[in-house]
Amino acid sequence: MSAPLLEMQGVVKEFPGVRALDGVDLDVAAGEVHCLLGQNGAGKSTLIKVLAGAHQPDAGHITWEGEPVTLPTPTAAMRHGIATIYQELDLADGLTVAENIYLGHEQSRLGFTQRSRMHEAARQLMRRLGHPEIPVTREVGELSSAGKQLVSMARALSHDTRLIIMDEPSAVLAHDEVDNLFRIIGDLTAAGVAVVYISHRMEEIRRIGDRVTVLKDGRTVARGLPARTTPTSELVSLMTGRTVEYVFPPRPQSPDRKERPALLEVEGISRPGEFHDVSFTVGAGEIVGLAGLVGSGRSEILETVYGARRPASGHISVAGSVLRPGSITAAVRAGIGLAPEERKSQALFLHSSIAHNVSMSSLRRFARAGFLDSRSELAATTEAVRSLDLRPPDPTRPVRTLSGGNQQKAVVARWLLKDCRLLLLDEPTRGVDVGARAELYTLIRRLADSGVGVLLVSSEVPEVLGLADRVLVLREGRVVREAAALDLDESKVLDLVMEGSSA
Amino acid sequence: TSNKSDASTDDVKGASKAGTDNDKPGKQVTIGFSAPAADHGWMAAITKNAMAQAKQYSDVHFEAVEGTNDVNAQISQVQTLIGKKVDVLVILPFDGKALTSVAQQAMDAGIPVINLDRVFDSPLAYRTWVGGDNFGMGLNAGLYIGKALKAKGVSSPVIGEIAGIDNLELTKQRSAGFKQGLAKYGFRVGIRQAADFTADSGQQVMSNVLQARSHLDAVWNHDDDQGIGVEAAIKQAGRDEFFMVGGAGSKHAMTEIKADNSVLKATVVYPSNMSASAIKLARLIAQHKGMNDLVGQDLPSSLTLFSATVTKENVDQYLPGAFS
Amino acid sequence: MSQQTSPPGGSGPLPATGQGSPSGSARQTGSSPGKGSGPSFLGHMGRVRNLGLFVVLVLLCVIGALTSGNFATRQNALVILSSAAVIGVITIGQTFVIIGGGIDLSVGAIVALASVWCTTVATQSYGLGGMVFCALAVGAVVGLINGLIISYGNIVAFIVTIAMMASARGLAERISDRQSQVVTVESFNSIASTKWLGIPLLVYILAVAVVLGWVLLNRTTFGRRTFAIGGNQEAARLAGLDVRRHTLVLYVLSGLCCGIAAVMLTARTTSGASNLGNLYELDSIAAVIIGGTLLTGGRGSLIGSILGVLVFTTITNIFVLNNLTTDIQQIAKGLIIVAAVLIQRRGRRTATP
Amino acid sequence: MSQQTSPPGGSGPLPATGQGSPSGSARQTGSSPGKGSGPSFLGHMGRVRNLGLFVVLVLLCVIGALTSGNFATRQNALVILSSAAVIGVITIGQTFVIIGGGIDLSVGAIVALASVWCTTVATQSYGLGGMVFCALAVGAVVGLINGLIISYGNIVAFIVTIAMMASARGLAERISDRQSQVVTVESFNSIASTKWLGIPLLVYILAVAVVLGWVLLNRTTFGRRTFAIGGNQEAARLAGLDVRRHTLVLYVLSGLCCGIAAVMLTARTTSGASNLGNLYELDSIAAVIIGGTLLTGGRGSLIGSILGVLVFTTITNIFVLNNLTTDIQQIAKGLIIVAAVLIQRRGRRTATP
Ligand SMILES: Nc1ncnc2c1ncn2[C@@H]1O[C@H](COP(=O)(O)OP(=O)(O)OP(=O)(O)O)[C@@H](O)[C@H]1O
Ligand SMILES: Nc1ncnc2c1ncn2[C@@H]1O[C@H](COP(=O)(O)OP(=O)(O)OP(=O)(O)O)[C@@H](O)[C@H]1O
Ligand SMILES: [Mg+2]
Ligand SMILES: [Mg+2]
Repeated sequence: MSAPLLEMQGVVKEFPGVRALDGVDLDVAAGEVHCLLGQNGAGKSTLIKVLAGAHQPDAGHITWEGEPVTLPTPTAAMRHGIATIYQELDLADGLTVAENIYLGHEQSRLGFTQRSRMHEAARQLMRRLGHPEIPVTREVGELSSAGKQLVSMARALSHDTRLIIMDEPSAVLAHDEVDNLFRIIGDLTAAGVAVVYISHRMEEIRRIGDRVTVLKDGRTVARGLPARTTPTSELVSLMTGRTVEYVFPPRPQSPDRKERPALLEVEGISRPGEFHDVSFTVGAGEIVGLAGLVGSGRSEILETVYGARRPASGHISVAGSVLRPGSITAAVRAGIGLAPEERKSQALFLHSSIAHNVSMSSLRRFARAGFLDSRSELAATTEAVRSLDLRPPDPTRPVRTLSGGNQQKAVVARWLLKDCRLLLLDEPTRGVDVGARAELYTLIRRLADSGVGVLLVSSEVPEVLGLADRVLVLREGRVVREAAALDLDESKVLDLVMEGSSA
Repeated sequence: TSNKSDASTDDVKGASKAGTDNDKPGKQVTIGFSAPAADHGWMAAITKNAMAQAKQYSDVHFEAVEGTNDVNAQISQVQTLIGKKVDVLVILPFDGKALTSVAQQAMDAGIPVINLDRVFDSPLAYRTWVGGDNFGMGLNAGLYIGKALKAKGVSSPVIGEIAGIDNLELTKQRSAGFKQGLAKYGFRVGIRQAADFTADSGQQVMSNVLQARSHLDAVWNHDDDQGIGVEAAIKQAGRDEFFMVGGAGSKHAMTEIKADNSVLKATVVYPSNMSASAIKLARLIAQHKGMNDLVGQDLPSSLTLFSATVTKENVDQYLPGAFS
Repeated sequence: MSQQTSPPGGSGPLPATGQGSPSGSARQTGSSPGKGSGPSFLGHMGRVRNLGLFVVLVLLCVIGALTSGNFATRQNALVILSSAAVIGVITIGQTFVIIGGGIDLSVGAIVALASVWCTTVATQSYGLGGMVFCALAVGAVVGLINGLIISYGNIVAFIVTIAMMASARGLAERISDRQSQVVTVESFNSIASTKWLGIPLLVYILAVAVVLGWVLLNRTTFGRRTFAIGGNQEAARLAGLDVRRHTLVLYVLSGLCCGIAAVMLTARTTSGASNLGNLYELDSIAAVIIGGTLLTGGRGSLIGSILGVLVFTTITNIFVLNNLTTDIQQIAKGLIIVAAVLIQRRGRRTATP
Repeated sequence: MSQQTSPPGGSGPLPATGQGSPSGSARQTGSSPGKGSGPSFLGHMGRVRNLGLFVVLVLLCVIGALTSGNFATRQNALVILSSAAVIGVITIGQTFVIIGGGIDLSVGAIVALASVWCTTVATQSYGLGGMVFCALAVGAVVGLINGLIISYGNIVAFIVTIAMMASARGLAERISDRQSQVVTVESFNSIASTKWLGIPLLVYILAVAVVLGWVLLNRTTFGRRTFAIGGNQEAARLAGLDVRRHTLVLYVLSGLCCGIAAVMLTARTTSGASNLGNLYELDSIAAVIIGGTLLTGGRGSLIGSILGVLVFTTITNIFVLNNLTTDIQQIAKGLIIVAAVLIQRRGRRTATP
């Protein structure tokens, strides 16, 4: 590797109250996949935003192809050939796929958009990304988060780039989509483009990474480690400053589980176009996992159980009594809680503090005659925030200043705080770092042990298999297999999930 | 002049009773009527009096359009009436100059226009003008206040003026008249603030004015509707060292003048029954009749109604014609 | 994976709920304008998004024709259109501003100021050209000031334009000394009286403005960027757009529309006055919102706004033709507005397959 | 990392830029309410968020005292406060509605309707109690209708309340026959003239309303939910809140505030009329926005709104004391508003270390 394409030295970025970057060094060579590792809130997203020209650093130097540069605006970064896929999907919902891809560098003549040219080019990009079926004239607001991620990716590819930054692109992708992503990354690096890749999934880093830089508390603690050979334990202890065992908590071996009455009974529910004739049960103290591809209808099933969607047929009962369909109030009264999939749009009150976000579903607990006891509220939320290792652990901070993973923790904390009988978790670990993930698994298991039923959706098959007692495999909205987690393994699940769809 | 007899023979609504043979049923006519939004007592009385007068005639079909304070909308409405081919139009324009061209269109289309109150800019735009005298109203208020203060022997009085909506031309004319009336006695306005013809704004403005001048000798309030609020503010502040003159001539104001237990001592009338007269004239014009109280075949081309000063002495004469 | 069930129109679980409309279910408000990328001009009118409003307008016309013999005349249609012309042009600018995430409460005051300024004795001495130029320049400059304070001074649009509403009207009063200023330049007044092929010039002006506005909004990078900025300002910034400059231009555009409207209104009234354009801000915003544009920006339709203007103008026209009293008109107006939105939404739903 | 500089009141850089304020950079407007879960009542006033507005108010008072000898009197202060009382009470309701993500354009019309209804001859025959009850009931019922259409009919608040604005005023005109209805019940009128300890009853009413409103907003689950619903309606729904019912209650609350304001205004003007409360919708919304509440909801401050009302009332008072002409008043008002926001923001920034 000769002179690096990019070199950053001593980069400092301070936000009011937080020093997000405190002297970061990074060097990236052309044609490599350079992974950034770090706990939630370590400063990864901030670093790449500096690199993308979205934030201005308070100190430090950036060298691009041997020349010192400043990146005062996103446009400046793009001019140098730096393209970015941001962690928070930053797209304009009202525009079409093609318009989003070319926003800011539209194909135009004299200010008039050349729509057919743009559509053709966008179509080619979507084809290159392996998704020719997504219509480029569709409004982005109608796409799923996976679809939006693809559009972000297409946008990055639409620039003539030397360096592409990807901030947790795989978080919203399912297994097969990740393979697709890696294929594209391979194509890019083969063409000499450098990729900065951020992910909390170790196995991904092993698969595609060339070198790894580890951030901790806004500082570079290790740079340029070989990605394939550095032991996981070393990476993890660099990140967290301790050793974390990336293992799942043991399942209690209670044979009487079968005899316990089912807490949740779902019988033959359908919603045309989403899922068909789905039946299952969740027992008290049981964790049931839902595995399937993106779009297989898992989120929809969860939302239907929660009453956010009304099933076209079938019924749902909790502890023997049938729930009024399509009524969240009824579901909540029956003791169901849902941690939704999209944190920013479905879960967070960005203007409010962490504490207010966390306590939102259990306000009654902290209120007497409608008046809030903010002291007990603060105490309880502080406790919840600690238990998930949310950083910074100050519950009075506005939630919008948190890093992506920490925001996710706040969402999950809300439901841990509430006394539910049945907890529906949709991708609870999305974007959560390795250390915190282990904590979260332990907490979920502890909840189950205390008698709470858990219905878990995750796109990471090992997670479903490791944490759940029983697993339902979904394909195109139908349950294709139901089995104890111990009777399945990853490849079996993947076969089931893909069967008939990837022929 | 005719308005004098009007004032004495009018019934409560201000509509003139049938009396002469002109009032005998004649050719069926449609009278179109357009006025600003009736968002205020005087303006409401205008519309109501017109309607009441029209009801007196079996041969009149009365078409009133939505009152509006948007000249663009009023133009469209007049155009709509022209399109409906009414026989005669009575228009009280929100702004006389702005409505001139559409009135002229009507005249050109052969529809005679009676211009009520706010005057059009061109004589080509109307057949007859009937209206009050804004300048005269201010003048009379000024003269009354000047005279009263002179009589009291006040040398350099503090005189307040609570005007109406300040971007209306009539407000400007009233203020000009007031200034001139006071000037005759060598006085001038000490504080002038504008309200917007509502009791609400009158109260608001007056309570602040009372703070601005810890002593006042006289106040002229342009409008009796906003005057309700002005008086409320005076009472709430517990001030009574001055006297007040109202404007327009509402029934409420006249009752107070008669009772003589508040600061309100007089009001200068701006007759709201002018619309009844206008309807009467409109009908005659449409039926090609003359006015039998006058000598000659044709109706006059303009009729300026007098702004009388109503005091305790003559209030009984005006009370029946006042608007409420 | 690529053959996955991806039902058309299956929208994500996330609603772009309109401000203040608590949609219980996830897919009610802010529904998508259906398929198809940029809409085509005519196709657009009858299609999904505006179909409902179109139905409302047709219903109103039926009511008008049934209740009054004078409604369904060519003459009356032209009255409705000319009356809609002034507020229509203003609404075009307002639509751009609102789609771009802002709001302009100063439109009525700008109309008044431009009208007063272009009818001063001094300006009138320059004749037609001078007056028109003056009105447009005043509109654009006031819009520029709005835009500068909003985008570079970084103050919320609501406050800036409400402040401008007061200041511009005050200035208009000061310049005109509160008198209506009669236009003596006949060529200027003829802007309102000229007809071509029996159709008033004002209607042509509206038509041209609508077509230009539509092309600008839907066929140029400027227009598409307006949607982006209103929909997700941060995303627009990260995409390299100059959000500030763009916002600035939006307010200039709105000011310019007000300048044009001032010319039309002044010619129509043959005079300039400081009380012109009263409450036009509410009228234009109401038309934009009823036309389906989100008050929070990012989504909207110019044709919808114009249909909104026509709905309001037609309602008033029907009232006049039927000789209703003012109070009844007001009460009915409120009811009709709510009914219109309900019908409109029905139309939108059924139009979505 | 935990020993990091984490000054109290450290606000986030992310601005929830108000609607339409295109912040090019990410860290300009709208800082956070600082530390402490719920703000304390008095502490709140002088702190971070409202400090700027407080400074503006003080500056205005200094200007008032310098330009007019009559300004700095106890008497005048009470006049300012009584003037602020009516619009202040309305603004409390408006603040709740806007924080909850809505808007209420019908407040002025509700005041008019309630005032007219409670001063009909029939109602007056029931005396003080009957009149007050009638005003409050009318306000609450109109608010209920607004709320029902908005939350269950699912129509955007802007349209529903603008429709209500027309209908309610039309109804008020119909009931009153457009005449001012003088109040003959002396005990009712004395609501405006009564003083305790030299302070008008109206001022006490405002004070009580502010304290109750503040507690409701900042110390109860209801208030907390209001912020949540305004901040992210979908998230609130998924968090298990009954968004519709809550929204409904917000509009009832606003209507009720209008009813109270109607009682105060009617007593103050000793009459009910259909033109009362003209443009109160714009005044109250402007006060709310200048007080730092986001027009898009989710964040705001009741104390800020009240300071906003006081700023506007004080400006008017100073104008009158100095006997400025209307046009100058208007021009100056616009400039002062913009200046106030700039000062306010400075205050906010410096308060953030
Ligand atoms: N706009 C902001 N205002 C204040 N603090 C911020 C802001 N953005 C980030 N921070 C803080 O900076 C730190 C670094 O955040 P960053 O988003 O870079 O973390 P990250 O490494 O990307 O974490 P994750 O893996 O969770 O995405 C965090 O402590 C976060 O709270
Ligand atoms: N790759 C894709 N591109 C575009 N649209 C997709 C894609 N995958 C799914 N969709 C659409 O999005 C809708 C919802 O997808 P969603 O992600 O919510 O499904 P899911 O099974 O709940 O996935 P997950 O559990 O990962 O959230 C599907 O009905 C489908 O129409
Ligand atoms: Mg991050
Ligand atoms: Mg999903």
